[in-house]
Amino acid sequence: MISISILLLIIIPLVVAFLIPLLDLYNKLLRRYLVIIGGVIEISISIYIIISYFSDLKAGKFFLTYYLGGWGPPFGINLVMDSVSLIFSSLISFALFFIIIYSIGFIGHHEGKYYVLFFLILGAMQGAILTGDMFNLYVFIELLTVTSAPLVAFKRNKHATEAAIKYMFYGVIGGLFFFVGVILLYFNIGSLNMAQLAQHFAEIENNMQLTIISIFLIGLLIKIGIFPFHFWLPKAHSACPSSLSALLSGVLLKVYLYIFIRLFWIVIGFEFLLEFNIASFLVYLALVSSLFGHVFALQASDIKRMLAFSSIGHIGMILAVFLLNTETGFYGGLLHIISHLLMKTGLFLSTGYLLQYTKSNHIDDFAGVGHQNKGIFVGFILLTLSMIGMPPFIGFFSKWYIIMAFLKIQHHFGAIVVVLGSLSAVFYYLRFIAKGYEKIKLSASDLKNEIYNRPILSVFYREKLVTTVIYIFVGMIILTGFSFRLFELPLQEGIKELINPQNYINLILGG
Amino acid sequence: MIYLEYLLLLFLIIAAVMAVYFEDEVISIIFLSVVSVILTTLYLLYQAADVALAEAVIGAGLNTAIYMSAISQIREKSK
Amino acid sequence: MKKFLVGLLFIGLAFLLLINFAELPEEKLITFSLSDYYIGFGLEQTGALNLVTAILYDYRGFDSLGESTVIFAAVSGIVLILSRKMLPVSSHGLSFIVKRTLGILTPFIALFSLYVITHGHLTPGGGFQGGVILAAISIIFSIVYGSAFDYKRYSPELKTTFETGGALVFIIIGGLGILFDGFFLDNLDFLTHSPGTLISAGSIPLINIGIGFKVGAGLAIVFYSMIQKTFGEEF
Amino acid sequence: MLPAVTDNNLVQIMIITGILVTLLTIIYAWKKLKKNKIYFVMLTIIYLVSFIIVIGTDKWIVFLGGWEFVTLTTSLMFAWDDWKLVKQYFLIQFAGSSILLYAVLVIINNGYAEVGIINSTFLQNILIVGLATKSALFGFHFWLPAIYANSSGLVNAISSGWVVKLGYIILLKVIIPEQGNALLFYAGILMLIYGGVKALLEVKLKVLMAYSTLSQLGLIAIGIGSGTVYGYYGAVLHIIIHALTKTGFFINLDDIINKSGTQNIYELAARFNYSLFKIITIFGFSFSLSGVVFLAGFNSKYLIKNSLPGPLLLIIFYLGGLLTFLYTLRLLYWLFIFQGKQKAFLLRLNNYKINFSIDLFINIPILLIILLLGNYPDLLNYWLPALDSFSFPLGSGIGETILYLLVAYLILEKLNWVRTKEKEYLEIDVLFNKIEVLLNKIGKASLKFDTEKIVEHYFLRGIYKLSGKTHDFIYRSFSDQLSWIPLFLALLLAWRYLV
Amino acid sequence: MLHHLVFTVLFLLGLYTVIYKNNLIKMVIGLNIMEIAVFFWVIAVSDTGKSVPIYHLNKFAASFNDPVPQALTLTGIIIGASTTALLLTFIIELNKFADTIDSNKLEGLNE
Repeated sequence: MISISILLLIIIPLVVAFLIPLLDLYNKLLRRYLVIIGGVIEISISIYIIISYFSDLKAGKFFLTYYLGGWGPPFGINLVMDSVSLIFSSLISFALFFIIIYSIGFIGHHEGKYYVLFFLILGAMQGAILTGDMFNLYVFIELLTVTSAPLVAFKRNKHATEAAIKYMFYGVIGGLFFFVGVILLYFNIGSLNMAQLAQHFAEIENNMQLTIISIFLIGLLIKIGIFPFHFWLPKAHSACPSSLSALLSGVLLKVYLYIFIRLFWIVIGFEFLLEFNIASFLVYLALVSSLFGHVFALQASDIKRMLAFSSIGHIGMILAVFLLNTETGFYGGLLHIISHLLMKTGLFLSTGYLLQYTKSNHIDDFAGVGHQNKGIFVGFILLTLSMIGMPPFIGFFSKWYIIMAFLKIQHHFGAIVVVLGSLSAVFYYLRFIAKGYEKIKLSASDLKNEIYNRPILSVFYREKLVTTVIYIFVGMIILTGFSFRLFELPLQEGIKELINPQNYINLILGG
Repeated sequence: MIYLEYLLLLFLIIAAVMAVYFEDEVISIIFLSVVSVILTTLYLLYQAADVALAEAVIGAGLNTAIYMSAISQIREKSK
Repeated sequence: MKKFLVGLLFIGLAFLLLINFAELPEEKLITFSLSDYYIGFGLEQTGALNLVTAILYDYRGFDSLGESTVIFAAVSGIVLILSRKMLPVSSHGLSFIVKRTLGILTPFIALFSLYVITHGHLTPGGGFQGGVILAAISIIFSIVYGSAFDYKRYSPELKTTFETGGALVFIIIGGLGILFDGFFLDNLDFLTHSPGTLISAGSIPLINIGIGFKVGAGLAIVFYSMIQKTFGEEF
Repeated sequence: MLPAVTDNNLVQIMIITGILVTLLTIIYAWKKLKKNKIYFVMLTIIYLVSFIIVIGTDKWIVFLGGWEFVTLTTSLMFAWDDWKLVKQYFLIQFAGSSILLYAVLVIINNGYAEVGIINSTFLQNILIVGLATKSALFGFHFWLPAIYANSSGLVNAISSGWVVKLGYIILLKVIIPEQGNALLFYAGILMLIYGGVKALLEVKLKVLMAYSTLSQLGLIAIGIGSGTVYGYYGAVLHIIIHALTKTGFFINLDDIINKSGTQNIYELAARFNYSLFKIITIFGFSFSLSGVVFLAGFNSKYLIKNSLPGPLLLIIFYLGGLLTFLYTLRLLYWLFIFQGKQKAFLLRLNNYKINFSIDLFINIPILLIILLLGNYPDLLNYWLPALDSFSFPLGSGIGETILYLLVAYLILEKLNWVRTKEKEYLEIDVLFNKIEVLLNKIGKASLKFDTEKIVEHYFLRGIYKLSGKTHDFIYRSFSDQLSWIPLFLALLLAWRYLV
Repeated sequence: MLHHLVFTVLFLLGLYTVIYKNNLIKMVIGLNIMEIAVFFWVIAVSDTGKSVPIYHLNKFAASFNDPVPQALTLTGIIIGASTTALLLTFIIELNKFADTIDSNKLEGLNE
C-alpha cells in the first residue's frame, strides 16, 4: 500500500538539515526551536504510521511502499517498510528524539554544524532502513560514514582527530567493498532492485555467488565492527561527545546490523550461506568477537571506551544469534537489539553528564561521581543492572531468549560465551560503580571545564532535563521488561518475513 | 587504434606505481593527477563520456587542488 | 621475513581476485534488464538525450539527492573541523602575469561551467561536473588573487546561501513532483518541448542547475577553509 | 509405602517457614538498626515476595527472575554493614546465578518446561551444579565463611537461615523421592564431615556458625539424595527446624558479639554476663541443632538416619553426629563453662531480667516450636501426611543422646577443649596464596585476613592484568590492524578451495 | 581479462599503500588509487564496444553502451572525492596538534 509517510521519514530530517545553515545566517536562536520541531515531527510521523496501520499489522499484512519518481518497482527506486523495518525505524526516531533533547545544552561550539550533521545522520539512517534499492543503500551507507566522521572529530583535539582518521579509513574501505558487491550483483543479474535481485540470485553460477557473498561480508563486517575489524570502534566511540557516542554505538551499529540481515536473508537468501557453510564459520567469528569485546571491556580504563567495547560484545552476540537461523534466534536477536539500543543510549547519555564532574574520562578520576549527582548515577546503575540481565528489566528476558536459542540447537559454545559475557559485564560495570561511590571530595576548581561540556542553559534546568531523559530510558526498559509481549506482534511478523523472503518478493514485484 | 588502449593501460600502472613509490608527497600527487588524466582518456575510449568529464574535473582538478592545499598547510606548519 | 610474508599474501590475493572476478558472465541474467529499459524508453519518458543524466536525475533521482547530501555533509564537516574564529590572513597570490591572464580566462571558465550545467541532458556533463568547474573559479580566486580577494568577491555567507539554496531547489522540485504527478521527484513532463532543445527534459535541467550551484558553492567553501592560513590557537 | 509429599503441601509449609523466619529477622532488624530502618524492612519485604515467587512458581522464567531478585535484595542488605561486601557478595552470587541460568536453560531445552520432577539424573546433576554456588554445596562453599566473617549477624541470619536453603527446596521439587541423587548424597556427606571438622577447629564465632550451617546443609543434602521417603521427610523437617534455630542462633550471637565487641570465642566468656534466659535459649538452640532428644533436631536426624542404606554410611552418619556434638559442646564450654580467672559461670548468674524485644518475640517462639516439634512431630501432619505413621523412639533417644554427650565430653576433655590459635587466613586465602606465588613469583605480601583482599587482590586484578595483556597483544599497530583486511579477503575469496 | 588484471594490480597497490605506508597523506593517496581501480574496472567491464549512451542529433542509433554503471561510477567518483577531502581535513587538523603525519610516531592511532 503506497503511503507518503515513509518518504517524509527521510525527507524531513534532510530539509531541517538544509534549513539550519540558512537560519544561522539570520538569527542563531531560532535554530534550537527548529531542531526540536524537527525531532517532534519525526517521532510523530512514526507514531502516525504505527497507529494508522496497526490493523494491518495485526492482520499480518503490514506492508508500506513508495515509488520515487513515479517509476514501477524494478525500474525506479522504491521505499519499502515491512514490520522488521517498522521496529527499527520507530526505535531510531524514538531514541534520536531524546538524544536531540539531551544535546540541546550539551554542545558548546559549532552547535549549528552539529545539528546539521545530526539530522543528516537521522535522515540517512531512516533511508538506509527503508530503501528497497541496493545502490541507494550504498549511497546512504556512505552518507552515514561521511556525516558521522566529522562528528567523531567534533572535539577537535588530538585524540578525536586520530579517532576520526581511523574511523574514515575503515569506513571508506568498507564502503568500497560494498560498492564492488553492488556492481557485481548488477553485472550478474542486471537489476538493482532488491526484490528482483532476490528473485534471480539463485540462477547465478556457484562460484560467482560465493564471490558476491564474500565481498559483501567483508564490507559489512567492517561496518558492524566484528572482531578482526573492530579496531576503529572503541576509539571513535570514546573520542566523540557523549550524545553522539550514544547515537553511534546505540543506534548506528543496529542500522548496519539491519542492513546485514536484510542483505543476507532477503536479497541473497540464507540457504546460500548454509550451502557454502560460511554460516557456521560466521557464528564462531561473531562469538569470538563478542568474547574479545567483553575481555577488552574488562581492561578499559576509560569509561566510554569500556562502553564501546561492551557494545562490540553485545553486537557480536546478536549477530551470532541471528546466524543460527532459528525462530527463537530471530526472536532473541530482535529483542536484544531493542533492549541493547535502549540501554546503551541511556548509559552513554548518563555517562556524558556524569563526566562533567570528572577531570578526565579515566577511571581514577571517576571517583566520587556517585555523590556528586545521585539521581543520574542511580539511573546509570539501573541501566547497568539491565545490561547485566537482572529480572525486572528487559535485559534479562532478551539474554534468556538468546541463550535459549543457542541451547535449542545444542550450540553450547555460544551459550557459554553469552553467559561469560554477562558475567564479565558484571565485573567491569561494578568496577566503575564501586569507583563512583568512593569517598573523594572533588573540589569545584578541578571540575572538567571541557568546552563542549559547559551547558548553555542554566545547570539546574539542564540537569532536570537530562535526568528526565535518562529516566525515560530507564522507564522504557522497565516497561518493556514487564511487558515485552508488547513487541510480540511486530516481532512475530518480522520473523515470518525473515524465514520466507518469498513473500517480500511477491509483495513488491507481484503487487 | 587498439594498441592505444594497451599503451594507456601500461602508462596507467606505471604512473600509479610511481605515485606510490616516491617519498615526496608533491611528486606522488602529480603522478596521481597523471593517473587520472590517463583514466579520462581511457574512459573516452570506453565510450563513457560523462564519467570521463567527471574524472577529468574531479580527479585531475579538484583532487590535486585539495591535496596541494593540504600539503601546503602541513609544510607551512612544520616550517 | 615480514616483507616476504606480505608479498606472498598480496600475490595470493591477486591470483584469487583474478580467478573470482574473471568469472563475470558476458550477458546479464534478466533478459529485459534495467539498461535495456532505460535505453528503450529513456528518450520518450524523460525527454533527455543524455541517458546517463536521465538515469541520474529522473529514474534514480533519489540517488542524486543522497549524493548531493553527501557533498553537503562533507562540506559542513570540513567547515566544522577547520573553521577558526581568527580573522583569516590572506594567502599571498601569484605573480602579476598569471593574475592578468586569468582575469581574461575566468569569464570563459564560468561560461563553460554554466554550459555544462544547463546542457546536462543534451551533452555529457550535468549538475555535478558543472558544479565542480564552477568551484574551480573560486579556487582560482583564492590561489591566484589570494583568499582575501576571494573573500570579498564570493563571501562565505553567499556561498552558504547558494549551497543550501541549491539543495532546497532540488527538494522543492521533488515536492512539485508530488503536486503535479503524485510522486516525489516525478518528472514535470509539461515543461518538455521536442527533445534536443534546451528546455526539453522536464525537471532534469532545473535539478541540474540546483545541484550545479550547490556543488559549486560547497566545494568553494571546502577549498576556502582549507587554504586559510590561520594561527592554530584553540577556537 | 509412605505417601510422598504433594507439591503444593511442600510449597505451603516452606512458604510458612520462610515467612516466619523473615518476620523474626525483621523484628530484630527493627530493634538493632539505627539509620534508615524503613529501607531495610522494605528490602526484606521485596525479598520475602521474591522468595515466595521462587518457591511457589512452576515456570522456569519466573523462577529464575525471582531468584535474581533474591540475589539483588540480599546483596543490598549487606549495604548496612559495608559496601565492599555488597560488591563481593553480588559478584559471587551473580556468577552462581549465571551457571544456574545456563543449567535451567539446558533443562528446558531437554523438554522439562515446568519446574517439577526431572527424570534423567544427568539433568538433575546439572541443576545441582547450577544451584551449587547458591546453596553452598561442597565444591562451591568457599564464599560462605568468607562473607559471614565480615558481615553482621542479622544478614547472616537471613542468608544462612533461608536464602541458602532455597536451592534444597527446589531440589525437593525436582528429585524423585524414591530414586534420590548420588551426587547430592555424597556431596552431603562430604559437607557434613568437612563442616564438622572445620567448625571444631574454628576460633571466630561467625565463621564457626558458617561451618556448622555447612554441615547441617550436608545433612539436608543427604536426606534429599538418599532416595527414601524417610530421607525426604527428614530433609523437609530439617530444613524447617534448621531455618528456625539457625536464624535464632545468629540473632542471639549477633547480640552477644555487638555487646562484647569480639568474635573470638575464648575472650567472649570473660566479657559477657549472660542472663539466665539467654543461656537457656543458646543451650536450647545448640542442643536442638546437634539432635538432643525431646528437641526437634532429633526427629529429623532420626528420619535421615533411617534413610541411609548401608551400615558403612550409618557409621559415617554417627561420626557426623558426634562431630556436631563435639563442636557444639566446645562452643558452649568456651562461651559459658570456662571460667579461667573469672568466677564460675553459675556464680555470675546475677541478672534474671528478660531482654524484652529479642527474648520475648524471637527466642521464646523458636524454643516453643522446637519443643513442640520435638515431642509432637505430627503437628505438621496437615502438610506432611506421613509424619504420624513414623514411630519416633523418644525413649531410646535419651540413651543415644547421653552416649553422644559422654563420648563428646571425654574426647574434648582429652583434647583440652581444642584451644586453637586464631588463624590469620581463611583456608581459601592459603589456596589463593599458592596460586599467586605460582603465577607471578613475586614476594607475597603478608595477607591480612580480609574478604576485600581475596576478591579484589587475586580475582579482579588478575582478570584485569590478563585482559590487558590480550588487548596489547591484539592492538599492535595501526598497519597490523589494517592488515587483517587483506588476510580476511584472501580467506573468504579462497573459501571454495578451503571448504 | 586484461581489465581484471589492471584492476587487481591497481587495487592491491592501493591496499598495500593504505596498510604499509606510514605517511598519512600516502595512505589517502593509496585509498584514492583503490577507488580509481574500482571505477576503472566497472567502466572497462561495462564497455561493450557500442557507442556512448547519448542520442546524437544526426543519428538515432539504437546500440548504446550500458548507461547504468556509468551513472553509478559517476556517483562513486564524487563520493570518493568528498571522502578524500574530509580525510585530508582531518590530517591537517591532526597536524596542528601532532606536527607529524607519520603514522608510526602517532601513538594514538594504534590505540
